[in-house]
Amino acid sequence: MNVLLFGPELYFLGAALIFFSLTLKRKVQVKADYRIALALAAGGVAVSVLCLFQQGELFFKAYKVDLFSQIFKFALALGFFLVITISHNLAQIEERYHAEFYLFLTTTTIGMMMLVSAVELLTIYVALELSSYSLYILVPLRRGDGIDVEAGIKYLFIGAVSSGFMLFGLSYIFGATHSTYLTEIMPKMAQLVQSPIGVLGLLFSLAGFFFKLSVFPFHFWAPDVYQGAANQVTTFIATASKAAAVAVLLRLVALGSSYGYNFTQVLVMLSIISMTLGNLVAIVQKDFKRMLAYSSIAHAGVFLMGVLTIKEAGYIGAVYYALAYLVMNFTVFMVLSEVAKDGRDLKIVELAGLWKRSPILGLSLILGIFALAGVPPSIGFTGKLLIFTSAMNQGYFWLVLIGAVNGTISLYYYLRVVYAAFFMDPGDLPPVTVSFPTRLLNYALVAIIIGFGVFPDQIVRLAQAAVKTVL
Amino acid sequence: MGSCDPVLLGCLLTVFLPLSAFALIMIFTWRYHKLSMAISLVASTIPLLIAWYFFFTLDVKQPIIYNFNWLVSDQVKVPFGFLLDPTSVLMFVIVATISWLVQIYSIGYMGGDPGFGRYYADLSLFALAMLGLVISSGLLQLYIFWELVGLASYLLIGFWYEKFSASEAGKKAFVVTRFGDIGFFMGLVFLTLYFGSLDIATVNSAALTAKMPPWLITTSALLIFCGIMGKSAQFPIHVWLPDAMEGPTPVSALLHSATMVAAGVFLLTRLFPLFAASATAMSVVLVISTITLLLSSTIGMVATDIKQVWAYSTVSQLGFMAMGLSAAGLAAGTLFPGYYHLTTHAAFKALLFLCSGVFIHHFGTNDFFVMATQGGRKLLIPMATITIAALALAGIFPFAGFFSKEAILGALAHLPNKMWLVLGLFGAFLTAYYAFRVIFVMLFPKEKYDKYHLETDPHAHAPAHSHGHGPGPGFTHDDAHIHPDAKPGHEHDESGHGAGHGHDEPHGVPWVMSFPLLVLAGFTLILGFCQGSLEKYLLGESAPHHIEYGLLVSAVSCAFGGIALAWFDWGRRGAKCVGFISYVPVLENFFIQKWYMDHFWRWFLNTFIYGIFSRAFTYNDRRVVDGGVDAVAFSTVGSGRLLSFIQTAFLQYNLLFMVLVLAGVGIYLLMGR
Amino acid sequence: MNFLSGLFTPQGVASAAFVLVMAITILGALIAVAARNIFHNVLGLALSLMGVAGLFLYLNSPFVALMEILIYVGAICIAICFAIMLSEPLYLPKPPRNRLKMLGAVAGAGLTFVFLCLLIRKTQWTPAVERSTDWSITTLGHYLLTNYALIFEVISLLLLVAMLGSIVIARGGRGSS
Amino acid sequence: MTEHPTSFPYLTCMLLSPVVGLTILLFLKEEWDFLIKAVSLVSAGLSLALAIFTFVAYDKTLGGLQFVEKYEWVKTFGITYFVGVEGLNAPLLLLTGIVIFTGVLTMWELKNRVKEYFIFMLALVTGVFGVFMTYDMFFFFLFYEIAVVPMYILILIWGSTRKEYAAMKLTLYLMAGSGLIIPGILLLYSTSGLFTFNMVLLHGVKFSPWIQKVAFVMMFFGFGVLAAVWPFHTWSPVGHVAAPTAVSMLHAGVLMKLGSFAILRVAMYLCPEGFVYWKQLMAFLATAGIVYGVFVGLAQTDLKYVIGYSSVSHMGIVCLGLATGTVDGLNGSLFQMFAHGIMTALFFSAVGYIYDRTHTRDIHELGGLSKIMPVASAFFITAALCGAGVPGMASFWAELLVFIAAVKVYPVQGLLAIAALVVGALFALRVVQTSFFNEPNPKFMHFEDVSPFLGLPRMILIGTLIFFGFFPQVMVSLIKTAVVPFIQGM
Amino acid sequence: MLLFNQLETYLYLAIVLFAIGLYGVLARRSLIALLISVELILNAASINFMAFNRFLAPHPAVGQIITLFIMAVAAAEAAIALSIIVALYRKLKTINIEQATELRG
Repeated sequence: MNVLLFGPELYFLGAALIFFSLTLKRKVQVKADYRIALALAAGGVAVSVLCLFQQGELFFKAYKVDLFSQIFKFALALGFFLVITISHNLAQIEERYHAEFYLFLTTTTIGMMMLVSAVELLTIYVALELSSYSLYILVPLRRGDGIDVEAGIKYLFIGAVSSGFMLFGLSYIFGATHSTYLTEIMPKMAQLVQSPIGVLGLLFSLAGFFFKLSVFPFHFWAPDVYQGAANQVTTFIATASKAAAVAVLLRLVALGSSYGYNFTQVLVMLSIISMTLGNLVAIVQKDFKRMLAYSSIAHAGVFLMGVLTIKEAGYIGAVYYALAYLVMNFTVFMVLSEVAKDGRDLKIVELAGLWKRSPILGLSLILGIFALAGVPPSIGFTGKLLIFTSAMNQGYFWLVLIGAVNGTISLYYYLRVVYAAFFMDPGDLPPVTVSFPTRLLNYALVAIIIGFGVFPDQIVRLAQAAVKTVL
Repeated sequence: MGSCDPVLLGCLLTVFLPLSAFALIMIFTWRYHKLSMAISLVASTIPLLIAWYFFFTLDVKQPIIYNFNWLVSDQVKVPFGFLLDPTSVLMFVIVATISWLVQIYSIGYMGGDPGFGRYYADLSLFALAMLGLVISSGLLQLYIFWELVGLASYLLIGFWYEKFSASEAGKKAFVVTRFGDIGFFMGLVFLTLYFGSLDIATVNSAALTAKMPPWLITTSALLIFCGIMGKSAQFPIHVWLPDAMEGPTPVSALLHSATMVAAGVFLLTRLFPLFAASATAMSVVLVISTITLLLSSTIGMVATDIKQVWAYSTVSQLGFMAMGLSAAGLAAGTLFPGYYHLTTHAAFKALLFLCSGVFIHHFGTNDFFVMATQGGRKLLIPMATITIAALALAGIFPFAGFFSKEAILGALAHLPNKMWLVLGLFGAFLTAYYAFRVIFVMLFPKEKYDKYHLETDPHAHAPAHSHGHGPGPGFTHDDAHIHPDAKPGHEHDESGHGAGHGHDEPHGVPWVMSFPLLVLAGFTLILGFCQGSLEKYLLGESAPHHIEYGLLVSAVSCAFGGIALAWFDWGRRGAKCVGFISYVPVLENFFIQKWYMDHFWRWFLNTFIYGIFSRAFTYNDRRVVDGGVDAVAFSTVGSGRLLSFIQTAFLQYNLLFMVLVLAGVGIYLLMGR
Repeated sequence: MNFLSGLFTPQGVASAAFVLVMAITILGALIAVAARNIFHNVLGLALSLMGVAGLFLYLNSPFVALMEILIYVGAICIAICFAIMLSEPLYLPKPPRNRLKMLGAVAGAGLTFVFLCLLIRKTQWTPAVERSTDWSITTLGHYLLTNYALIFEVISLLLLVAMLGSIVIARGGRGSS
Repeated sequence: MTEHPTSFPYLTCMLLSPVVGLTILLFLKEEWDFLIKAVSLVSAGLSLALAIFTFVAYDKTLGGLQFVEKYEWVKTFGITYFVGVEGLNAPLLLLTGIVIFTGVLTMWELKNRVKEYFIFMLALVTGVFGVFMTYDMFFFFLFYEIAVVPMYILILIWGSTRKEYAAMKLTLYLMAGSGLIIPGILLLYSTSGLFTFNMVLLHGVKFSPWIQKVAFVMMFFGFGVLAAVWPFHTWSPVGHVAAPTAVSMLHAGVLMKLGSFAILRVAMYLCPEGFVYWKQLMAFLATAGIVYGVFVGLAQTDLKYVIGYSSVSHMGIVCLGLATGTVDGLNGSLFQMFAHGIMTALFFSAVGYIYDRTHTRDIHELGGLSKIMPVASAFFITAALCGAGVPGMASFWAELLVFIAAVKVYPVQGLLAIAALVVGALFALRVVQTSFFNEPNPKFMHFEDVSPFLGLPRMILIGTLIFFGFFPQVMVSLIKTAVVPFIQGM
Repeated sequence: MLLFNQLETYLYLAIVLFAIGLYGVLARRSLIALLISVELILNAASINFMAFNRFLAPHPAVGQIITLFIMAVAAAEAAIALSIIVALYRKLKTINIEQATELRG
């Protein structure tokens, strides 16, 4: 067996082991832990890049390594790395928990990596739970007066009910197709066109991933958790975790390709409601993270729009947008965590005068925000347009129209952020000092956001090659 | 058409010299008064020479036409060209001469004005526009220069822009003439639709007009007449012309007597064949021009501002010309009478204004009663020349006006309905009366005039007031606070600017000012005897000329009757110095209020344009359109706030929502099966 | 008579026992959610899970039934009991029930119930064409270590995470007293 | 359409010049004031030079698309980088070049956050250039949005008078327009069967009438928002009032043309049947805008509001020209885009100068400015006269063409539009009279007139207006090379 | 046909259990009761798997293994949930979910 096939997972398992040993140390050494974590995370990215073009099947075909999964593993490793980069000010997590923080972040990454490669229902379920439980633990790790545990408990119970529904759905799929392997399920699902069990089983099975992606009506956790969790944790939930969810959705929704409208109409409705609800409610938010949570709900709708086409173009769009979303959302969160160095919940107005307090962060923020809003030249714009294009190709005129109108609505609250950062008087808010590495990171992110937005071809081709194995 | 064709070169120089002068002065030299003046003078002298050269040496029996492409779109083609035929060359001469004289005159009149350079730039612009208009070969080109004339007039009337009444008058002139021009333009568009080209020769060709549907001819002719009405100040949009006297007096002489207002009549002459093809159009022209004639004559009778008198006189004479032309059109006559009157009028009316200018310059007032009491008659040359001009205006032999009026009355006499003739004669009578009212007052000043004429009535005194500060039906909102500190009468004080040194140097009339007077007086004397040759020049042959003695007698008697009445009222020793009209106070007041035309327009503007449309649209814009947009925005935010209540703090409500949606979706999907 | 005689055949006994198991399951579940005393709830859960274990017996899987009892009744319920004791005192007065919420809950659960019933009604279940009859635990173990080896490892990681997480969250990790 | 490739990427250079400029600016220090402005000026000047070059070097006898550059961009989605010049966009590229160049000069006195200002301004200009030169719908839309969004920040930071409201309103309004444009564009893309964004290729596709109608109306309203088509114009006066001088110049001068150009370039070009179906509505809205703009402008007391509404009216003329669907109308319309662009730029730059000194734009509070700053006033008055349709200025010709064409096709609307000219004149002169004539306000007596350096940009604008006023054929003959095939293609 | 030999019996029973669990999740206040209800839901799914395994699946080991894993997952879930509940109790002095209402809107 080629070790590289399982490379990223093994690497992160090893990393988890190291972090575990760190948790056992009696003495708390924050700086040292951080350096180790950073090195390990960078190594993770390297390994995932190294394994990018691996192909093969493992564990009796329960585990498929292909370009699709490897791209997402790279995204996850990248997301992990990025989150670690902003973890140098983990102020809201007690210092004695830092090693645990890294550990659980690693385990959730492992879970997600397995999730994107898993092609067997039980594997998917367990991997999902692995990634979720680590996050359930990470959320209430925050120092706080109770909103962290409140968020944690809400997250957990909504997750539990969602996965209950999902498990029920999976059981029906198992019953109807007699198999837990996607490759075997796929042809049998096509035979179930006449029976409601196929569509409904599948829809219920998607619940767990809708929950992860915070699609309506599984979105209720998002605002609370985004606000309640430590900034770094929120960042991870908002970036890497979404990418993993999109990946699994792409795999699972492909099962419904033969159901046509019957199946997709539900997704269309969920997409529309997610977008609209997310955008409308985001308008009235005052807490930055909470606003971003609603923005993520709206974005879930956009992802869903690409997914529900169940066609190559849409899948390419979704993959592209997932990668794009990871970068642009991270950019915004990075700014957030840099500004809120003490890890507090940032109100939007606290961004006031950011251009003056730190021009580089201001630049990153405005680009990240505009990318989220789908304003060119940015990956956000290109990705969104690719998704819209594919949806329109499938004839979802109204969906695209509503999506486009939603883009306008979303601009309203995004612009409020820009307004705060670029116009409002900083008052007595202190300047934000940015360390040199962070500065570099900023430049890199800016370059990525613009560069791949204007020159998307490489990514699109990669995505195209990747989704071939999924459909 | 070689590039070195002297005629073409002449035409081009005519247009481009003033243009370059304007540009040069405006961009570079406007701060240097003398230099600007020199440039402008050079740029107007050369066209003058060219004009006279053409007039005497060029054989234009066959029209000389030059055409270049100015703009070639698809179906719209605007050529830039020159059409030299008798009609245009004669007008060319008139315009070039008068504008040259006025430029000379202005050296004296405007000397020392802070805007001297700009003044000459504007004059050059005007010369450009007017000359271009006169010799243009196509109607669209003509329209372009026509508009430029309007622009130049706007700039010149509002020359003393810091004076509210002047800037207001400029605006009024521009907008009112624009009002007519719109009609003109629409008419042109209609013609284009039919002809495809707006070449004057094409439009005037009888063969083509014969094939045109009559309604189209009538419509387009009438629409074009709108433009003429605007520019030639015909009723009911003549209101701008008297106000235009706010400009410097040479400008009044140039624009509002001799050239610009004549442009309208010139256009009528230019398109005479087209107009002649529609009897309806010509009848309308006749009616309008007659009304104009009577209206302005009656107002002229009661005006106390010397320029006002001549302004209304101009309006009435323009009406007279239009009458002549339309009568000729209706009775298969020629365009000669009207055009001839245009020519002579240009000379004597310019003279009148320039003379008045001397007085105004000297005494610093516009009120001829004041001038008279201050010894106006002591200025010999102006007094003599103004009398000559007034005689010509009244139509007394042997001055130019006599002959041209005769010709027009002759044309009117050819109409089947003699009413027009009678009205024309009545107009001549009134003309003589009001002209000599001024002359007698000036010549035989009384110790003291009825205060009524001097102070009590601001309307007669300062026309611009009537809408600026008069008790009009309503102020416009912007008028109301433009000049909160403006004192009535203050703006009227032209002397403060134009004749700034008038009081300081009470010397005689400088030669630059008297020279043009003498030249024009000479023309006034000569032109009458050129009737035959001019007619020959214009029409190719001199029509057999019957002298209708009955008409001659009645005309002359009307003129003398008018003069006599004026003598009785104003001139004779012991005259009451009250116009005969004041025996009918109602009528007098009506005339003093200028037939309430200004009131009407002001009311119209305030009520409809500002009051109804502008206000309604603005309200609509703020409330309905913009309000709608804002409402959409607010309702979006509002719905966001409403929707945010779904996210309750209670976990179980959220879960319930989720479960209900899921079950609902499930049941919905099952229903279909 | 028929009924009685039917009852005493082996199938009859089995059926009766099955009904009993079902009843226990549902009754236990009801107690688990409806009783106001939290300990009763736990006991109800245990009862219900016993019932489920019984069902698993009927479903040919004594091994899983055993596991059910071991893990659920033996581990989870005990853990819950500990948690109860660690948290809210039982003697505190209970606030009145929120009727609206109950109503909503009934509606939600009811609708889901109706919908799932409809779904089952409308579905034709078809057995696999070839069905193995190998129910031995050996095979099960074999599967666990071959086909499901990955998950077997992952679940251990999951449990590790859960343990560590519980310790960190509930107790306070390193350095706490 | 014949395409003539180029040996040297002129257009890309034109496009990249501001991009390079802004990238350099990013690394300059905020304190290096002069350097920042100089870099901006150079990059703008380079663009202008290239724009002039393409304008002059365009071979009218050859016709078609020239200076074409075409690269596969994203093959999977049929996106091509496809730029070229033809008669339709050459004037607008020139316009953009002139306005940005003069815009940079106009803002030479800027003190506040200079670096950022020029960065955003150059970003905006990149978008504008891009829209005008690209023939790929993806890039078209991309550049379109790039051109729109920086406005928000430009207004927000350097604006005045209710700027937060205005900036938000403008951006959201325009983005709402985009919300209609995207589905419209994508509808054409997906129903073409070609799966390409290349407009020239899509032009060859015969879309079903239903698709054309839907796509056209969506794009018309979507782009129409930017072109301030009545009744979607309310953002424009508010936005213009709030925006800083050079931004108003760019926005009213160039950005609004983006909308009308896009209606022509995308909507009419790709959906001729849709155009035929909706053109009555277009003509109606255009006329409504013309009439409405002047009447509302008549009641305004803020100089910029006045200009804003005059823009509404003038853009109505543009739209009316488009609605005629005739060669004359389109010629006039494109010419009007150019002329109005220059004219409004002049307007705003004149007002900007005055406002920078007096800090008021209330026409009653001003007054007699001609006495105080004759040159600055002359700039405004020239623009006002141009707006009133005085001959000798470029816009006269444009309006002439549009009106003649309009009366042919829509007699009633055409005549109404012509009639509105009277009010237009009244409206322009009213402002001129109130704020520039009469007695000067003593408060402002001490202000200096425009210095020759600051006068330069305004003189360039006036020069352009007058040059094309005297030689309209230079422009029309170029436009015509594209319009004639365009109309035939419909 | 015998009751216990019918697939539907088990399926309906699972649904009943699921609905009861759902009711518990939606109606109870105590977080521990919520956890208990979630366990019921998971068990309902287990019953489904086992039933399908018994009546339909090609290989009888699969369903059993799934059920085993569900148990493990449930145990892990219970552990985490309980620990968070305890932490919640520490911070809020209650395990009544209706009193954890800081986050809203």
